[in-house]
Amino acid sequence: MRFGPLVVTFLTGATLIAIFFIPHHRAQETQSIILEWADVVYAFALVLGSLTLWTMHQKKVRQRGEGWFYSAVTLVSLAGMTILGVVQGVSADTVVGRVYNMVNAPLASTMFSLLAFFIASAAFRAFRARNVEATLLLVTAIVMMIGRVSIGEFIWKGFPPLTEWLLDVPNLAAKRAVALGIGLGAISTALKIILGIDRSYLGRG
Amino acid sequence: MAAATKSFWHRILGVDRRWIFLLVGIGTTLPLLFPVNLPVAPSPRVKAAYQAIEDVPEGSLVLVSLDYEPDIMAELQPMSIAVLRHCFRRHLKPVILTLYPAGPGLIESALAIASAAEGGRVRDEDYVFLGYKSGNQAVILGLGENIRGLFPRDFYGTPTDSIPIMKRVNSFADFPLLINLSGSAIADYYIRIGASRYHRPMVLGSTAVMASDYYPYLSSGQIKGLIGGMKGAAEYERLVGIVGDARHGMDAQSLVHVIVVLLVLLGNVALFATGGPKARIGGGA
Amino acid sequence: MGETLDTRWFDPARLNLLLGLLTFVAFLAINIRRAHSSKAGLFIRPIAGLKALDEAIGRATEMGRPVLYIPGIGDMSEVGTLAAITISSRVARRTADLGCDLRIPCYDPVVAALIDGTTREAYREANRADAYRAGSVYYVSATQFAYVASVTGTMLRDRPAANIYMGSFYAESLFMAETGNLTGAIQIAGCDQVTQLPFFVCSCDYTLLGEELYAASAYLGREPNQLATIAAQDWAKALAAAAVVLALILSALGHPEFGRLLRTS
Amino acid sequence: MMSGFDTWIAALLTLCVFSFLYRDNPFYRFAEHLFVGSSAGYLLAVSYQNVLKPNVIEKIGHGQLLPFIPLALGIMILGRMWERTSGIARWSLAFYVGIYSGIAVPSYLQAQIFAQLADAVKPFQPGWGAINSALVLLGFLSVLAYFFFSAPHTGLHGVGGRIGIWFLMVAFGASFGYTVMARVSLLIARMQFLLRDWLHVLPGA
Repeated sequence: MRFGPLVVTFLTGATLIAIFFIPHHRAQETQSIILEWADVVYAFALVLGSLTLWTMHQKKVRQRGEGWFYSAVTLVSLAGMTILGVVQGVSADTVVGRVYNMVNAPLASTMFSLLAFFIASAAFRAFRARNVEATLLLVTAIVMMIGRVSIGEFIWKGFPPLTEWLLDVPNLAAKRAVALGIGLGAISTALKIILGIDRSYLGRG
Repeated sequence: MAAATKSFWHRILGVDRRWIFLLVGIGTTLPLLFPVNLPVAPSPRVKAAYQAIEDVPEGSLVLVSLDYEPDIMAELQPMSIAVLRHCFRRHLKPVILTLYPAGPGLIESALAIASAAEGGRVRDEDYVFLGYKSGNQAVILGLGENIRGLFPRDFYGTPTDSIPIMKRVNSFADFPLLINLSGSAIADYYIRIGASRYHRPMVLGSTAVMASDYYPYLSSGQIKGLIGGMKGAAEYERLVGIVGDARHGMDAQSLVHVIVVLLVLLGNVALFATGGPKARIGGGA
Repeated sequence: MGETLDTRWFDPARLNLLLGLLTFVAFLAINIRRAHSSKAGLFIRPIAGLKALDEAIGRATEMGRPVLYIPGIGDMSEVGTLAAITISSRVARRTADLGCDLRIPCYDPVVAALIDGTTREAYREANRADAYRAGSVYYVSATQFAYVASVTGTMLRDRPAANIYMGSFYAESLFMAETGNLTGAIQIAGCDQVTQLPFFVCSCDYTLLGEELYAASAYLGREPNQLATIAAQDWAKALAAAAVVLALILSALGHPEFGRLLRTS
Repeated sequence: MMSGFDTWIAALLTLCVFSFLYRDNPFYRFAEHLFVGSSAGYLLAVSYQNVLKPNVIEKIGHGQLLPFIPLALGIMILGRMWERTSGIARWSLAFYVGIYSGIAVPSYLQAQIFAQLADAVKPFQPGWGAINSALVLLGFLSVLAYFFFSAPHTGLHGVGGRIGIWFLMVAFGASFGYTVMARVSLLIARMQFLLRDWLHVLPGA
């Protein structure tokens, strides 16, 4: 039953690898078309996902379960944004564009800015010189924090070059090795899927 | 040691994180209300980015992809304004696009500020704004093939074939410089495709966090210069000779860093005062 | 480029990449044979975080609280996401066996559809199809911080006993991991974004570093073919290290040509 | 720029999110549910306007037949809505997974592996630079050793792995310290918004 989809994965995967090595314009055009199709599949997946989101919250509202009011907020905003966006468009001068700038944008940037608080509490809790590794981590982080801001230069002229050195030498070395390993891991993971060695994504544990 | 002092250090170790939050909040707000304007020194990477734009012959078209949304505009918007002002000042003609649906609003506002600050620039003559296109990697692949096919019309609906300066460009290969300011994997795609596959000189602006990820590409020459975060933007503002939002925020930046460092030191003093280092790394309280 | 259409069927500048790919495929084939021919199987050193995965699910079962599995905010173009999907099916199999509640909020709708399938299948294989609750795997929103808001809300209100983060994570990593730390859950992370690893290391009990995420997806299956891919990666790493050292020696002796073979277009 | 009303909404939502720092509360929960619905709806509308409309609806309207293929694949994915039809979605998912696995193989090979190696084999710099180059090489090899799974961490390999961990810790510390700056920047921008755009206690735009 799963043989068919496995063949599909193999064929599309192998085709896209082959296209990488074929500069012929036909090959490149084929790639553009396939990628456009992928976009369409993604759009439908969004529809599917939003429908499940809808059903989940609708159930809560209907059963008047704990926090049903909040689910109603999700339902109204989901339906409102979708319908207005499909009918009127989404550019900045539409209702959807305005709501985006008034609601989504500030919510996103405020959520993001909370990280400034979390990073301070995480540093306080985790940066304790318990062993060699933890000490290396904490000392580098402190040098980096001080050396990267204007006040670091006031304290010691050597701070900015030291942070550059940390980034250019030990950091570069570690990241290069990690990047190489990740590259190999990624290639083998992708090949496992294309070659059908790993089929768990199709539902086989 | 007296029992009272010991319990003090224990209390420090187990302090409610909300006290830390409060300190950070105060450390950010006070310097904004009472600025002291600490100076900013440009780093070599930002200087390299500046130089890469300086090296482009006057009148050239440069491809500028501004790929971010409001959530990280704090870091990238001041950078976009500074880079656009620099381009305008050097009479380069940016061809601008974005791969994020919420990007165009930010870009229009950056363009308006940059153009006004540099004495006014004319759309379709001094710059082109192609707008947003979905598809991330697919779009970047398309930029190597046929730009006017990919963007039949610009953001304002003008057919790109009818814009005179667009006749000079249709692929990565036609641009002497590629500028990408982004806070996501988009930068990797541009490096993999624009810089590596099409061998275009590229300047990258990224969030401060992502910046150190791109150091290897800098030393391998795949990118020419790198502007990282609000600090990078402040340094760039300094090179171009302007004072924008980035330079305004630098005092608060310094103070919060000092607070975090003092907290870490305090935590370690408390650790030693209460019985010294043991247990494992990570995990935690 | 530009106006002239390319009509070549092979790009000679990419010959080195093709050879590299073929070498890797050869390593894979050899190791698959090795894995099947040797009785003891291939040696792969244990990865600390993976043992902890079982323990965490066990503890959640004892406490009668759910396990929260977070497959990252990468889309399918990031291979870390593929690893996250594979690992999710192992985790689901384990929770199905133990009868523990599992929740998987997803950022990407395609990933949600895939994980929904793998999870159902895992429960079916464990003969616990009835225990699978529709809605255990759900799409939230492909917007970074809307997803985070929802996940952290779940952490604070449903109090999962174990939070498992696997996949590609960006800035949200610390937000979620710190909130999870606050609720006192056991936290295990695996991430292929180097910049986010320090935050997981600071806030989680165990962290799979970089490629350990990929190794985990192969390791958990314990199938010879999967383990062979880890061995093939190790061979490639050894070859890469040897090539770098050799090239540096040759260039010190005045022959930089070897290193140039690695340049690509 | 935002109008007075929009600024007020944005500011109130900003405060809702900040309230999370104290503890979970109805205001945060409201913002969270609003954000989920509004962003999911926005994405749906955007993908309709930018993908489905131009790539499927308009093309089919012009009499093209090719877009029926992605349309079919997309509709098949909706099969996941019901248990009985869920198997049919496998075909579209297999296609989608195949595409991105296929793209991943050559791209990771090129940018993560070959580019990193090409850089790693650059000749040592003269003078003091040589020490840095040697350190980068040492770090690179030792971190690779740490990630070598086919042998236990004993003997020379064990020593290499241990040095590798030290390099990793320094790199992590550098990343952490470097990140503090970014997070604080975002918080500064949020505060600039509240103090300047909303409360007008800061000078400027």
